[in-house]
Amino acid sequence: MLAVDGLGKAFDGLVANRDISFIVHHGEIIGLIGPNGAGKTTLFNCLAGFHTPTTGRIAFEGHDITGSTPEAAAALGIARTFQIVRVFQSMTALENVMVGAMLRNKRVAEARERAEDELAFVGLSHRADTPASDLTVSEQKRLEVARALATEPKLILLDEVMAGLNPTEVREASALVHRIHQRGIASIIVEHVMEGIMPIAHRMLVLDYGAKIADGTPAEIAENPAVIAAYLGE
Amino acid sequence: MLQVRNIQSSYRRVPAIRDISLTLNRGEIVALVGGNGNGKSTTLRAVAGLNALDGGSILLKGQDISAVPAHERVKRGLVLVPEGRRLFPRLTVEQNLMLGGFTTSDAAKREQTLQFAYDTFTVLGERRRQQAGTLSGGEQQMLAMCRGLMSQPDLLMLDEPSWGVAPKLVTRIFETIQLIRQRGITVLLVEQNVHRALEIADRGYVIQTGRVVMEGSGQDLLGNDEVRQAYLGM
Amino acid sequence: MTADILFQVLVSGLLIGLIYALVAVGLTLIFGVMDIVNFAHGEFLMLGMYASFWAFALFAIDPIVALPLTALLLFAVGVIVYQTVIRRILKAPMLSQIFATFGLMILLRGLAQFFWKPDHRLIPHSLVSGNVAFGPVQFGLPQFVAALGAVGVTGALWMFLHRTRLGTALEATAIDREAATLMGIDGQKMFALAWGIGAACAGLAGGLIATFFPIFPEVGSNFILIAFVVVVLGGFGSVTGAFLAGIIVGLIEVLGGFLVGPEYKTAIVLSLLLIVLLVRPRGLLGKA
Amino acid sequence: MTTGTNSSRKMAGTAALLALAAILPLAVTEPSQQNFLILILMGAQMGVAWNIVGGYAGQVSLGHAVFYGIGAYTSTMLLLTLGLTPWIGALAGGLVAAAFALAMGWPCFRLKGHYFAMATIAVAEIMQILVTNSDALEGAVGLYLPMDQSGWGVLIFLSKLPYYYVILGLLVLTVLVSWAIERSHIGYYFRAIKDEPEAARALGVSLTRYKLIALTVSAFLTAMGGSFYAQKEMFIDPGSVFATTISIKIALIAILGGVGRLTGPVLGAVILITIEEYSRTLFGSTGSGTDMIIYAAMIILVAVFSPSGVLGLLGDLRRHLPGAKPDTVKAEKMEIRP
Amino acid sequence: EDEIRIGVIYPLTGAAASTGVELKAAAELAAAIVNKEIPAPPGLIAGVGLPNLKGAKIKLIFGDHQGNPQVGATEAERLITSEKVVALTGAYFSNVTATASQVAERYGVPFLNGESSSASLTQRKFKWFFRTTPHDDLFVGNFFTFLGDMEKKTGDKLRNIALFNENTLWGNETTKLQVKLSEEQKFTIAEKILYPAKTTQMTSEVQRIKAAAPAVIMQSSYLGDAILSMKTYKELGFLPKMLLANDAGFNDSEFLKTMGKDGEFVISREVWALDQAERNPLIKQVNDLMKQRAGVNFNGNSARAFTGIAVLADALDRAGSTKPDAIREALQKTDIPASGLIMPWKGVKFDASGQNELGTGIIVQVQGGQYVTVWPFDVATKPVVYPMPAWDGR
Ligand SMILES: Nc1ncnc2c1ncn2[C@@H]1O[C@H](COP(=O)(O)OP(=O)(O)OP(=O)(O)O)[C@@H](O)[C@H]1O
Ligand SMILES: Nc1ncnc2c1ncn2[C@@H]1O[C@H](COP(=O)(O)OP(=O)(O)OP(=O)(O)O)[C@@H](O)[C@H]1O
Ligand SMILES: [Mg+2]
Ligand SMILES: [Mg+2]
Repeated sequence: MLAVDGLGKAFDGLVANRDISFIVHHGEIIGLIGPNGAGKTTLFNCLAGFHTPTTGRIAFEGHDITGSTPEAAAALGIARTFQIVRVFQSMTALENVMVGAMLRNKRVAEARERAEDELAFVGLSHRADTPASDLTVSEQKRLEVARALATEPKLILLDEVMAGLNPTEVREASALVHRIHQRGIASIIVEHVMEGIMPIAHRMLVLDYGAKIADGTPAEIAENPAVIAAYLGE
Repeated sequence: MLQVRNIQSSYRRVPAIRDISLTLNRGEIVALVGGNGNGKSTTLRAVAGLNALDGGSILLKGQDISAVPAHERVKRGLVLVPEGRRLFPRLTVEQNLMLGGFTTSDAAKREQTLQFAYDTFTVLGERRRQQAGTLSGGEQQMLAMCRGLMSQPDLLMLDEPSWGVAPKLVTRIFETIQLIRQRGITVLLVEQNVHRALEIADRGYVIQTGRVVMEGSGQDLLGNDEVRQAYLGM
Repeated sequence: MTADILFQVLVSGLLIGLIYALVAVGLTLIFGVMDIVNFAHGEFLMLGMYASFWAFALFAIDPIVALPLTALLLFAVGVIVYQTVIRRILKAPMLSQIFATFGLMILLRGLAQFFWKPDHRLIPHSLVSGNVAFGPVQFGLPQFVAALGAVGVTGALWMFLHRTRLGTALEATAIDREAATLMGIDGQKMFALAWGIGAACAGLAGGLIATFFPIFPEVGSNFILIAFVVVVLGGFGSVTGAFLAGIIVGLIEVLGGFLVGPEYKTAIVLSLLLIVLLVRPRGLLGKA
Repeated sequence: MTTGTNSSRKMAGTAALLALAAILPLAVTEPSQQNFLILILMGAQMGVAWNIVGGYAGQVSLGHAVFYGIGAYTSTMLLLTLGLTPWIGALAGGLVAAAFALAMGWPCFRLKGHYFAMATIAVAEIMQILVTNSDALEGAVGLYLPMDQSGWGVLIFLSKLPYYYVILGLLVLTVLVSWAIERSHIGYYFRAIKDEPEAARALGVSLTRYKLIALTVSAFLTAMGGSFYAQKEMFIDPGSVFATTISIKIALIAILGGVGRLTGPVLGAVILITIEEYSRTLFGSTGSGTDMIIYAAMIILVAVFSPSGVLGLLGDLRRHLPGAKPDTVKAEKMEIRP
Repeated sequence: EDEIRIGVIYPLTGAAASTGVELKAAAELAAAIVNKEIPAPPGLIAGVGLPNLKGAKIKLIFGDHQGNPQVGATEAERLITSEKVVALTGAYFSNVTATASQVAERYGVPFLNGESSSASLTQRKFKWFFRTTPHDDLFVGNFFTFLGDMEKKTGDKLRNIALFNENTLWGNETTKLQVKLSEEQKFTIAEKILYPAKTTQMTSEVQRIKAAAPAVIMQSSYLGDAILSMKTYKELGFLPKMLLANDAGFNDSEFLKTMGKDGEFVISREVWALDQAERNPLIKQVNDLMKQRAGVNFNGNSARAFTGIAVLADALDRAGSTKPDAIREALQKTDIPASGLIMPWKGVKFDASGQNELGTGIIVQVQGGQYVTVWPFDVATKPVVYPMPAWDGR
């Protein structure tokens, strides 16, 4: 469904992504890992239309979406969360998700129903009427997931949704990703928390200094000497 | 060194910590663990003076500092390295460090600590003129800790130093914490990486919904079934 | 247009531009440190002018000699304004802050009218009156001294911000107040300092301008729009940017007024601002 | 926005308020008092219109006088040159202003925060200069409306009452538009854009489109207010309809009442216009600036003591009256920087 | 009745407050004289008081229009309907006079304007609007006549002129007239500038004028700009043979006080000058009263404000009633001889449009720190100093 070919992105001089190619199939869970500053978030930004790639092409469901806008990407079915949470502070949790739901259905009442479902899906129903600014950071991250899901995406990009979670919570988060997969939605997940991502990912991509240095199953990656040297250590 | 007695604190009248008491002896590493949103950061912020107390008191070296403003507490040797590092991104590495030593009037002493920082973390020395915001995540964390050291603290509080750091660098961070203790500085550590935190800690406290629910030596807590289940995912 | 005239126009533009820069640096400093747009900045300028006027009228102190005094006085005004009003609206939304400083603007005008009457005043002669001629190019000595003062003050401000510990602390407070607190920096003190320095800059500008400009309660309104344009063009919060932008605005205004027609001089400057913003949405040297 | 009972209670309150407004001039018969009421309604109408873009969508325009002026000039020119009734003239003014909003919003919306605000001031100031120097529009001399006509056709009246009802109607229209927007998906999108524009984009919200909608609707309604001004004062010149002081006053009204709330600007207008008029009539004749001092002191007090507008203050009071105590350290936005 | 309320609208705050406050003082002096609180010099029309109204007193109710036309209208409305004034006067700024008088027109309340000079004000076919001061048509016409007279007298050519006017209603109308008259009378306009009022610098303006090298500058400026422009002329070392100012800022009491020597030799159109006391002793006598009361001399503006109230009081007295119609009728029948005024006019008598047809202008020049009358030659007290002496030759 998603084909990235020779993607590169430079910020005046600084190359954040270079010559990255990979493919994502329907419903796949892809783990995206790499050291800090390797270019993971930048890659997300290119996929979701927030940055225009300097080189290369991105195709999604047969459309060339290279350099498209975030709005267009969202309309085509690419949803994302943000590494630094960006919830709508002045709205309640439910209203946050309603904004997402309105992409497919502008009617307020129907968007509300849809949003209630998604809140339940991520386990935030009890917080529906809480102002988003009063949620904990991890709840806000989940809220972002619900909001993204409400846009009925085909592909969801999750940027460090597990950061700062304790092991129990990490397992819950993994389970959530798995349920998203069961809905037939593909996901690409940026994580530093290996315990969270390794068990569920179908495939892992590893970036270092902006370039893809490995692509394979979690098991392969864990053994890959380049990945160990650049990232995993030990 | 530090005595925290039944403190309470809240955000917009919603209590975040309800009853926290801690004792730190000189030269100890004490870990504070607990799930997301249970009030660990709030505790550190309250001790640092960033959040107002609704009740309770804080004694530093036997003196009640509950009413002392945050910036004064730094002068008295109580320093917090906050969650998310909070560097001054557009200032240089060196300027950041110099600001860390803002309260130290002794220039020679400042210079000495600066040298320690540059010796311990050669990267920082190499990049002293680089803008702090352009460092990699791990480097930023090193810088944040060194900046905290610059004011010659007696007690250093670290809020999730391994947050968002690539696995390879996490080991390095924990080594550094032990190095800091070797300089005679007492450390209060908040970590999601409960396992490693308790490994290096002399003692630990477990916080749940704003209350201390358990305390003990690091090893005891690591061996405790409840803790293992709730926070270590075992 | 002959070379002589062109040269004259450019010199005039440069001189007035430097003065704009001086008026604007204080404004941009306050903004840079605390994200507050001070609508009352023109009134600080007005107070500076009156301070010079009264020093002259009551004690026969020349405005140039009185400059340190004026600066000190306005520093105090800035700190008082901070302590009484601004400190209370630090956490308020941007709009309420606009509201408060707008109120302050009217208040200071009203007070000036109340205490000093709405009359126009002028300092009839000062150490620096008279003209200077360089060949065909002429300009007033007061303007020249004011321009020199602008360079000096901006330079000193820059050195302070970038080369002293206190300056760096101010900058740190600007970037992240809470983090600065964790360095042992008293944010309140820094904010008060920013207002003090910002107002003192306006005071110095006032003292220098008072040597050649009429003084009246509403005089701030003559300068405030241009000061805003300069701050925005330079990039909110950038002292260097304001300095540069001041010169550009002065040159464009005088040159544009001369070539196109004075009735359009302000429109030309504003259009320049819009064009620059379209290309650089954060002004020339604005920080992200 | 909220539950059914709440909104129906709101509706009832609004209806009662409207009824009160409709019969008010029967009690207040003195023309200068009626004039005072009209000024309040005019201020409220401008504030509510501004609130659409400045409050809901969070795009702080300090150049709304440009729309006000366009409205005033369009309807007046049409009346003077073509004899066109202001009923249509005001609509035409709204359309011209809306078109202008589209043209100016396109580039200006690339700017954020204070830069945007400043750009709007610049646009309005430029427009004022251009009109001042336009011979076709009589430049600085201004335009007079015909004094020898009156009636509903030309919307000129000898008494205040008709003006009162016209502006009341316009205010109701403006509030209705604003209310409809608030309840629809557009209102949600506006607030999303205000809070986190990037996140809104990720959810498929086109920033440009929705900001333009906000500005255009707001401009249209503001221009109608401008047409009304011309009809009421019967003389316009660039300084009295394009001035930045008008833009700022419009924003102040909304801020004072409470930004982003439907009835905020109405309350704001009541308070601001009252302060303005009474400080001037009570103290203005001294010539010593006392009226300005009092007016300014009130503004500062309001800004200091109810930073989120009077509605915000009322809300706070209601919520926290029992044992209320102010936060000493406000929860700063917890921002985690990578 | 014993109190007759008159509404007076002036800019008492804002940019023109200094003028407004002066006007207010003059109006108050006139009221005090009418009310016989101050003994009046014999012959002064206002000194008669209001015998036909059984010695009623007039009470001035002031309104502050802040330089804003809408506020002017609001104040007019308030004064008429809630303060119940029987007549209005003011408002100095022509555009505010425009809106305020419209309100008066609608309510059928007499509006006597003493000091707004926009010609269009009396071209509106208003029933209730009267103006004592001559308007810009006359003033601008006087300029050209004066220039013609000067050419004859000196033998110099003064045909090359620069127009330098501020860009509001007043400056605009003046410019239009000047352009029209120049064409009719074969003057060449070397440069025409409409500058934005309240500016920070006038270098570009003065540069342009300097480059055009006119013999005469005709300038309309309010006070702040008048001062700034003079400073800029000097700074750029420029001086025409003659600087013909259109009253306002150049005739403000503050102008000479602040400019000192640098304000010398400016020639300005006026409606009033202290040296006219030589011909009309009332001028000095009333000026002394003003000086006593307010500490300043009259100037053209305040003398006209004074006269406005005096004329209104005269009409009130003759009306013998405070009914609007009666006052209006009395105003229409006004016929005050020159000897009853402190103005160098031929008298006050309104034509059908409400304009005083007996008003005249004089031209004064700053000489030795005083405004002295230099034209018309038959009423001049001093000869014109021509050309203006160079800046350093003073
Ligand atoms: N808008 C931008 N302008 C300039 N440089 C940028 C921008 N965004 C990212 N970068 C740079 O690109 C590089 C890659 O950053 P990116 O955020 O993609 O890394 P990451 O892999 O997500 O790291 P982390 O794990 O710390 O989140 C970094 O050096 C960063 O500073
Ligand atoms: N700025 C804030 N505004 C409002 N509530 C807040 C704020 N910061 C924290 N809270 C609330 O206070 C409680 C404690 O939060 P705190 O950040 O101290 O937890 P923590 O244990 O550090 O969690 P984490 O592991 O996520 O860092 C949570 O319920 C949270 O929602
Ligand atoms: Mg990232
Ligand atoms: Mg925390």
